[in-house]
Amino acid sequence: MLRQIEGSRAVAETVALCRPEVVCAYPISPQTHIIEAVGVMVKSGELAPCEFINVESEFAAMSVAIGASAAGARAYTATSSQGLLFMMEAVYNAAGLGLPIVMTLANRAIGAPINIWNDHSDAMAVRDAGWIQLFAETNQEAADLHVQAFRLAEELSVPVMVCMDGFILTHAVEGVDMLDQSTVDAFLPPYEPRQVLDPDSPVSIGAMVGPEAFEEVRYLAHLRQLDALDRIPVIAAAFEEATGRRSGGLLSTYRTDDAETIVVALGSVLGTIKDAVDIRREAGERIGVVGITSFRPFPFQAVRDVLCGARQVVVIEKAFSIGFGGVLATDLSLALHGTDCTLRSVVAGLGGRSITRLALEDLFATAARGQLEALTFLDLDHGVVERERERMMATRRSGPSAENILRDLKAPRRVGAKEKS
Amino acid sequence: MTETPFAITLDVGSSRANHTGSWRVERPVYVDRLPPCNNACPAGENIQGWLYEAESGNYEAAWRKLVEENPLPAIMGRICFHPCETACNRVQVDEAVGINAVERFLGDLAIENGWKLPSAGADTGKRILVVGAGPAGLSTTYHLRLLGHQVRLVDSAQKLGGMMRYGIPAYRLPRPVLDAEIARIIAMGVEVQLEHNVVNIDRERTDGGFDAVFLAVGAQLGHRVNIPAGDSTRVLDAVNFLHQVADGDAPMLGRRVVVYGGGDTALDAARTARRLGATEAVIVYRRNQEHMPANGEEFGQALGEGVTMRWLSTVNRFEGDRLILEKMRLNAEGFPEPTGEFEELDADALVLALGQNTDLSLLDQAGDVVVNNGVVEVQPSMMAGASGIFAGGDAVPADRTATVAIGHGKKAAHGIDAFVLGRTPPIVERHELATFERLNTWYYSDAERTVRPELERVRRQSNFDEVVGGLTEENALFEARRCLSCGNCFECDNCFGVCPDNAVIKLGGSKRYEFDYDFCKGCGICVKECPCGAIEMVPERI
Amino acid sequence: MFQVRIHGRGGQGVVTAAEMLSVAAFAEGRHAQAFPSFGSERTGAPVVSYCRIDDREIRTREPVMVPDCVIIQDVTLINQVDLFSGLAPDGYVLVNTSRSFDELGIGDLFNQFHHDHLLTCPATELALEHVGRPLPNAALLGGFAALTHQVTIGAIDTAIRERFLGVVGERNAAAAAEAYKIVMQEEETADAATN
Amino acid sequence: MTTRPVRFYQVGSFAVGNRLLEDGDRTVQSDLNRANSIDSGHRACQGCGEALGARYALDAAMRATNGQMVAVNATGCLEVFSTPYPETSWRIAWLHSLFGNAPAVATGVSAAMRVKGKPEVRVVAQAGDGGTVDIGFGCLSGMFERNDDVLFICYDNEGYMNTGVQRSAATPPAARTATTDAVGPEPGNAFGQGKDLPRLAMAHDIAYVATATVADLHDLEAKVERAMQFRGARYLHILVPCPLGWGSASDDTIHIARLAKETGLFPVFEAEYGKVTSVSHIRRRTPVEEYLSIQRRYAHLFGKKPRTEVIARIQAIADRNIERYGLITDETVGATREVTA
Repeated sequence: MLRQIEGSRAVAETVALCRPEVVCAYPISPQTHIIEAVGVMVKSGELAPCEFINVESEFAAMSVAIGASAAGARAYTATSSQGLLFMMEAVYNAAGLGLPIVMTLANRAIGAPINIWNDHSDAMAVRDAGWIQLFAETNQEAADLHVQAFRLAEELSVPVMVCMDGFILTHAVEGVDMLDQSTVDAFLPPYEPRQVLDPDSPVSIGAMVGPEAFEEVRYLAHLRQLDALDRIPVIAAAFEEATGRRSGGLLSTYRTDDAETIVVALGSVLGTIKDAVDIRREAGERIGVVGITSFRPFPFQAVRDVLCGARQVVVIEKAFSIGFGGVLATDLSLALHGTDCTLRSVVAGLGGRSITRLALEDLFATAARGQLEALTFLDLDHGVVERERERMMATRRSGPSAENILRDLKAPRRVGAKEKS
Repeated sequence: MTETPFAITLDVGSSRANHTGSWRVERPVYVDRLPPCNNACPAGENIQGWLYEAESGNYEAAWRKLVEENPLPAIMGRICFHPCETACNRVQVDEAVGINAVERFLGDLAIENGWKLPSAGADTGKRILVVGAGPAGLSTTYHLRLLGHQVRLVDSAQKLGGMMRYGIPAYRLPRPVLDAEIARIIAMGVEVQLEHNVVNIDRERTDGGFDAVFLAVGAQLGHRVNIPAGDSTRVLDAVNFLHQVADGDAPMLGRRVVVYGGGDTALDAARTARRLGATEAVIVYRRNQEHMPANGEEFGQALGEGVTMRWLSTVNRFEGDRLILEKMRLNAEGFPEPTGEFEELDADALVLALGQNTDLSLLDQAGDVVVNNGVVEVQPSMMAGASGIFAGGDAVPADRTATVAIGHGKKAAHGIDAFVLGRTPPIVERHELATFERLNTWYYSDAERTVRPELERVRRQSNFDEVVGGLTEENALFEARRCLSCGNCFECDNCFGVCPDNAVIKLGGSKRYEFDYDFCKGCGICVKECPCGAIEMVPERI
Repeated sequence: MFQVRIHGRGGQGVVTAAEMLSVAAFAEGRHAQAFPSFGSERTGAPVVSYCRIDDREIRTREPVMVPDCVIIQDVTLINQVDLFSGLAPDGYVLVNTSRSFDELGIGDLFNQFHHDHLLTCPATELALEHVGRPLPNAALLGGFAALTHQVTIGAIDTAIRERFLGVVGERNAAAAAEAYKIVMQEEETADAATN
Repeated sequence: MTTRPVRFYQVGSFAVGNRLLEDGDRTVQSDLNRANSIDSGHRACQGCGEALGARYALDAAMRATNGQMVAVNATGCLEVFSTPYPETSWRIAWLHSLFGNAPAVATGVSAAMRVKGKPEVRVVAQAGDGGTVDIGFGCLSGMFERNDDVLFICYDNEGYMNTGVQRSAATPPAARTATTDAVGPEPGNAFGQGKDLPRLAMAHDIAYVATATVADLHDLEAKVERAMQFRGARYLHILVPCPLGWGSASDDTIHIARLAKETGLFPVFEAEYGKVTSVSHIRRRTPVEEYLSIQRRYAHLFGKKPRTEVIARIQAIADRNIERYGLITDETVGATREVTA
């Protein structure tokens, strides 16, 4: 049923349809609305049987999920940003133990400086943890991906993280076609664990593995992720068959058929990019878009297949590896190795900075002219940066940059007034 | 669940493939050590062994284990001065185990239930003459019968029992008990000859065709000192006095009786005098209480019955109905020295209890028997000479107690057995002593306080009835369970429990334990935590 | 695409207003997207919410920078926030007040915008009257329907009753209905003045 | 004088077993068919108190739950020596996740059992002192506060032994560790305020908190059994001497644990809903020197010039415990009453 609904609410209700048995929650913006809504459903009895556990930290949240999953329960949690980093050790552990936990990551920047707004630094920080990471473009996809995530996770015994942009999606109210219980039940069989804590059939889970077998264990985890590259399209197809809706998959394409320039991005910014692309198309530019849905496992072949015909690939991403550059761009450069395709990396929208259609249009025009640099920071205020660098050179105790910049941003008025007088 | 994730998930118990026993440089081994009670028992009882049975409430089994060594438990449970209790390791924890009381309990229970001694052994055709039917003679008789030898038991008295009958008053040893335990031995098939004085042992032996002789004639003669007295009838000999009382022919003593001496016989005489109507019974002893050889327990009972003491005094002479005493003092070595000071004591009679002597005139013709200081010299096998004459009890150099005599009897029986069968006496190997230091006494429960006063109450009796009561079954069980089982595993499961490596195998059903050396790392906790010191560490052989 | 920006203070239901507006548009079969200004503003702080309404799928995720309508829930914001930033000259302004623009000291606005697109609505008074609490958001949506004709008052009524159940919904809907009437009258008056 | 039934079994109250007792009255450890939750072949040091304590506690829990039990283990010695691939010593359903999260993982298992309709399956979480009082404390406190149905057992060996004997918040004053070496003017661990986990647990008002040592098996097992009678969060703190970290003889493990209790340095008690309900009285009062002097971690106190003032401060800690918990009674051998005055 199509409903005008907040993204968080849509995800919460969809997660509830997946019949999670243990949900652990520790609040962090912008994930809060999701776990609040699930909590209400459990408390009211609408979602039963389910244990909703208010834990004391994200570390505990993931740990409770680990215990529950190992004991054979379908486990779910959600987090963001610092929360994900605080549970980092357990995030790796869940993957290492092969526990099919599903977690929503309401993407948010990582401090310091503390920043509650959206970017993808959090997801990128755990890309090597062994989780499958799926990115949602819209709230519709965010909701749908959760159903697919449980199935994928449980088929492969690998945890899955559904990434949705914090605030931009989680707090946006828009139309979402909500699934019904029978459809989800038909699509998602009950959880059949590969290993379980059972007093009547005891095993030891979580052994210490030394050099003699650790590499094999890790390689097996890698193979499972490669299996996921096969399973993700199959599951998306099954989902389409069950719901009539195309959601998920490894990646999505938009107007790429004859594109000379293809823009690649993750998550909700794809919508704004598509609007900008439409305008550039109207101006005669052959430009298209690829959205990466499955960031881990990374669909090298699928990406290569879709991009290899383009002359130029512009990667727009809301995170970067400090001292190196774009993270997604790095993966793509490997995927494009050996092709004639030029890769341009654009870092944008950090810490919630708006990525506007106008800025994108301008960016694409620059790209079309072949003037885009290898690494660009969209809408970067170079003046502010330069002035702060000068201050840092001038005095060792120049103070914290974040505060300096905020002061600097207000400064022009004062400067102007001074100049007037 | 058929396939679990590789390496991360493991099947239970797989660590047993890892034999940690290879870590060990020392290994624990189970041992049995000699408990101090057993070590101290003159009768050679396996006290810890029969207490072990009694602890479980297996009283008949306990009694049977007891009579393997000593056929007179009901008697000894009354009159033994229990050196076992002095040696008992529990003394260092709280109080000694009441071994003697439990022994009596078992003895009485046996009489009550009519338990019989084991049958005599298969007849060897050997004939043994036992002279004297006191504890040594009865003990020898019993053991000889067990070994299958024929025994003739002769005694000069009217009844069997020797000093147990004629020296120990009935209030300490009721005659039915004495009779019952003697009868049980005689019932094994013994030829008894009473009121028979053996004058010449060689002739007696030859005439009777005996293969060996055991002399257990005791020390029946009271040691006399010369006390100047106007009326010699006022001076009696304690041995005779007690014998007369035992025969029901008590002499008239008067109201004020003085007993001279500091031994058990002195106590017996004084206490008997009280029972015969003496209003005053005073014991005169030349030293002090500290040096008094008499049994402390009975001394206490005597005081309780109104017997009074005159320490550091010797009897100088009788003057009419006054006794003149000389006061003594102890020198640095603890020996009394005369002071030259005198005092008087009113007395109607003086009973001398100054020790006993043995009448060995029957040995005059036995040339190879050596008599020294009035007693017979014997070898470890109790043989007094090469001719097959054995001796024991008060007639040989040793403590003159019934328990010692019983021990002599057993030893002599085995000596005789070896002699008549032409064998070398077996050498009994003794285990290392289970000393207190080897115990871990933490584990033993503290004795509960309610029980002891109850014992005291039972012990409070008076007059000619038996003074000391027996234990109830509950109390006997309690006392038995106070045993520390020194040096001998009593299956407390400590080793089985405290092993961090599960390397002790419990065999169950009183079979004790074994070490699983595949896994024992040799930490030694089992040794340290064994309550009774029945495990020791030994270096691994290289 | 019609874009709305709502200004108010934390606790005044600014976000709910945008959400209800999107629901009203959705109820009429249109695409709508509502979202708050993202931040951690506390009660009383200036807050903004947005709503986009279109006949086709709305893909953009950028904030509303060129609104077609600005709803001002709290006039005390006038001198604190750039309330009319990006508003086109033919844009609509709906102000929650019982006073005139002149009284509020923003008479200049008439010169910048179509004056018949600038209306006031005593939404707080209406809310107090109908609901008993000074929450003007529902009433303002009634005024918005009258001012912009982007949604019908019926759809607003539906959205309000979906958000607030039972009596509360009824009373808010009544406030919206009255606001609708008042603004419609204002509009007629304004039209008359223009013509 | 009243007679009461003789209940005196030679070693009934202290030793592991007693052939004279009914099977049901013996300790779990005396049972031929005990669970042996942690089996032979593990790689713990000779005389390991933790291996022993774990078997004691878990076997008792196995009996109390009729075998329907799952154990969650924090990272640490116990985990490392019990489950090096490809061998596990555990005979029970067992899960190891991380160092600091055992309480939370146990919460998850417990929730799963409830939601799966298997409330009879009980959950025990276990950790060393580091995993309990330091890195695991956040999760532990959360588990307590939510009153999750978990028995959490801390095997306290007073330091990070797995990593080579470093200080934890449970390391006692003056003890030498690799990070509180016996050098400088104040050798060994500083005299801090202490982090008394049993009392912190009690402050959560959870149903059951108890302390125990490997020296008193009967007491330990009774506490596990008692703990299993409650639903909700429970905490059991077991002192497990570490021959390696404490520098004690491998055969002294139980002896030292006993001295810890008898000196008063380790009070043994139990509490329900935040109130102490019973204490194990000192049976033979012992000065702290006897406990300290047989451990090399305190060797610096007993050099050529004994550090009597430091020993006195440690004695003061023992005396404070004795007073706080009333550890001395009239039956205590060597008792002096002034401490309770």
